[in-house]
Amino acid sequence: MPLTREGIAYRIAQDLPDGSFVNLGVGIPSLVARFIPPGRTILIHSENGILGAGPKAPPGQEDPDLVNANGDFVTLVPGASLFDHALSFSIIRGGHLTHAVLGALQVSRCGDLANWRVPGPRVPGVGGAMDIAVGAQQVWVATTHTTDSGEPKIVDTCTYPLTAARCVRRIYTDLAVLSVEGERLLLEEIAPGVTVEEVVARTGAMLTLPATVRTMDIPTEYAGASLLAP
Amino acid sequence: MPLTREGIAYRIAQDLPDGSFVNLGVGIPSLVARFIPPGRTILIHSENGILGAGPKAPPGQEDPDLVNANGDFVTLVPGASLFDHALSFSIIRGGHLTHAVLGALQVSRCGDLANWRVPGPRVPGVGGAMDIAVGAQQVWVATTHTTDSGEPKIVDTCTYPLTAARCVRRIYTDLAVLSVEGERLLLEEIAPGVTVEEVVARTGAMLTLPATVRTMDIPTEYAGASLLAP
Amino acid sequence: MDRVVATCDEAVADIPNGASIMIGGFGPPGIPVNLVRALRRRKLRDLVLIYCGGGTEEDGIGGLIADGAVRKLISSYPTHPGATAVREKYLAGELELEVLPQGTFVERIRAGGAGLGGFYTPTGVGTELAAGKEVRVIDGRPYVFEFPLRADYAFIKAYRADRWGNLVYRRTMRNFNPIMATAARIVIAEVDEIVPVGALSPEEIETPCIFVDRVVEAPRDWVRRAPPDER
Amino acid sequence: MDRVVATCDEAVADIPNGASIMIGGFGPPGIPVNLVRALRRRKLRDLVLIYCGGGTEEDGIGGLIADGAVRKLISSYPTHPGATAVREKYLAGELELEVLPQGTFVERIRAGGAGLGGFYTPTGVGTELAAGKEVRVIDGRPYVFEFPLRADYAFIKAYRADRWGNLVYRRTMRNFNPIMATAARIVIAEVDEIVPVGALSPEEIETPCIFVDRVVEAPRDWVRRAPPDER
Repeated sequence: MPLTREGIAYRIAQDLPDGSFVNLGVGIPSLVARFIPPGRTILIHSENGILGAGPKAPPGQEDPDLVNANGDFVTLVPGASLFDHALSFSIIRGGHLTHAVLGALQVSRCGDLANWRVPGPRVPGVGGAMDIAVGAQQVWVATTHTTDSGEPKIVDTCTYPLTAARCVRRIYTDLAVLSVEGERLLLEEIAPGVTVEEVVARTGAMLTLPATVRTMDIPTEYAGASLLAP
Repeated sequence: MPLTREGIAYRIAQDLPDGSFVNLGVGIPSLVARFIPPGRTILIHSENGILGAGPKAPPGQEDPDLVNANGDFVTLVPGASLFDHALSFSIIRGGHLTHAVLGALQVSRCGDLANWRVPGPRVPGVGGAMDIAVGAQQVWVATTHTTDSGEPKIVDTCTYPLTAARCVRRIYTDLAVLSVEGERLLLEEIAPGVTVEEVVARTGAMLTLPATVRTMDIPTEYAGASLLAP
Repeated sequence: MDRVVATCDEAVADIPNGASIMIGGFGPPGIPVNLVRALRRRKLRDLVLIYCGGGTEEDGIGGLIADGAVRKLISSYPTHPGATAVREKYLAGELELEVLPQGTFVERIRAGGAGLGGFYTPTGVGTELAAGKEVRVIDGRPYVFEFPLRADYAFIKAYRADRWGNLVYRRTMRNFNPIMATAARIVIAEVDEIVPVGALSPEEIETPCIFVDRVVEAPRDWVRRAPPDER
Repeated sequence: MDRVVATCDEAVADIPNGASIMIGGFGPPGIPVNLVRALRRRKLRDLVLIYCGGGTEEDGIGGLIADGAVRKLISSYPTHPGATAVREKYLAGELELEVLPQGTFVERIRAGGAGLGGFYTPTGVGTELAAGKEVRVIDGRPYVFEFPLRADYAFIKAYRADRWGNLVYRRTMRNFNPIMATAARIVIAEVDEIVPVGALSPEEIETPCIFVDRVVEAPRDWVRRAPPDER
């Protein structure tokens, strides 16, 4: 069974070590914070000047001056700090974030990322994506394995405009966990009930298969969220 | 009568307009703050992160964490702010200081300044002088007209290592006030009892003389300090 | 040294057609909406706005663009929900757009305020946002050269000011505001509360008064309602 | 996430010969003297120090230089009273010295911490400190190119820290400390007081804990004596 969006977020959260400093992009990445295992201290960075962003504020208790980069009214954890955009991007570009989890339109075999723009007559807008992609110590992608119409998002070469070249280290999808090692894309894990053949068939780039591919250790449900698609 | 060191500082203080933001170098410049006319609000900047430095702390009331760039234990005026060296030099280099008053080893006719180093086998050390010289909106020099041995400090071309080229706008000495206008050095004012001929004789660069040279309006004494040499 | 101006209209009265204007804020926090509204009442033309987002009808920046007052927008993320005016004007060919990575956007403004001639950033290398820009390999890594960015005016939103223009922000209001305050010829701050000189602690002041030319008090409703110890 | 280390000796125990070390402080304020003294006890060789002044016997930095532990000093003003060790070692040819304008010194460190490849500054053009450096005319004005500066370690002095390493400074203690904290592989902070996580307000934290690897409590005598509301 493929993972739900929450399942992908859950799977990623298991891999963030205690003491991580993490930036989470919009979409699936923004769900990761919910699934951080109890006992781990992980500080969430937000581009607009937060280290230690907490969960969304309960309705009626929003602070009008406290949003995260996605525009959500959030809270702060004890030990949080606030700063301006210049310091925030010194943190990002200077290699101080241990991890960033980003969405993707396409990821290439060697870790090129396209996640900011589809071609065509549209208004371009990049936000912090390019800085985060070049700056974080580890860039992980959280994405569905294919588009809604079944096109592979993991490709040999990106056809969409690049965010940054060779920046992605791991890819977490509804079907698999993959890691980029130089020119090779390793299939590390597959979702429960999914076969290697299925993953290969839905991937647009050559995969390298280790001797054994692990099956993800993931519960069906966690804290009220379904992690596996029915 | 030539001006004393305090006299030079007094004369400069009269020319700082209300609302100025000023950096004062070591030596004579550091005395300027004492002579700011009552009723003018002038904020003193210090390289190490102060805007609004006040007088030296009274003995026994020094705050060990509060010094100015000269290493003096100072006080803060109401409305003062504190910041790090990066912002402090953004203020300096970014053209935000209205005035800087600096000492000089030599100043050239066209405003080149040498004030950080004499040639020879010595340890070089520049501090903030070069940043201030290129950054302040107006750089004024406070200096004796000649060295202790009578050598002119105002010269056609500096022979000492430069701090910055063409940065000085006015020169205040014990004998005169001069202003740099392009390639010309204008004699604006002379000290009481000093003649134009004396100033010309002690200056190592060609002076341009206006139709009339004003005599400085300066008291003999002010707030307990002698402003004119006996 | 008193920088206080009575109204936002007065504070923006001298802005000419064609002026370049930085506007702080990200999300709602830190957007000087009352200054923007006063600017909109001026019915100017050919403005160049330097603003991280695209503006909405609500914050007034979208309204300025919809009015046709803006010739060019220098921005990072003008594509958020509500940025309809940008989309319409841009796709109609009536708005010039310069899009920058967000770190480059703020760093160019910082360089402008700090008197630097430009800098090299690793961000954007090999992307269409670096097209036509100089690339230089430094210590084995490629970087894009970026120029400093300055403006005629900056609109800043802060929480508290003293009458000299020392500024304090709360929560995520800072964002671009302290940086833009360093990089414009005339800096205008809209604040919730003006306090006496000396009432702000020297350590808490984030924008020293040397950067600020005009201060207007325009308290937001919720600030007006909430006593200071509950904010 | 707990960054607290029991002693300064423990905090500097892994520094190898030849390490590059940034040391904050200007005047006495903000110099991490207890870390420097612990470093001196290590009796290392070939260190590269990045410190704005020249050091004195009292602050320990001059002592390190006098001991012959330092191969190179990158500095701005190593000529203040008391900097006798620098003078002796430099004139004897036993100390390499790189002198930078103070704004360039701090901006190179900032660039290192901010991931930039370098920047152009107007400071130093036409002087001997720009000798051999690239000069580029930008918008009609000449600028000198400067590279970023990073180090293996940074020694930071702050006033208060929480156990995660969030730092607060008082008065003129900041100087180079918040900037150096961004630009070294291992950042060690010496503080007067460690408080619980959550005790510092998010707005007052000047150095977020992401930059700090180790925190040691080494209160100064006057801080120990004075109750908090009298400091």
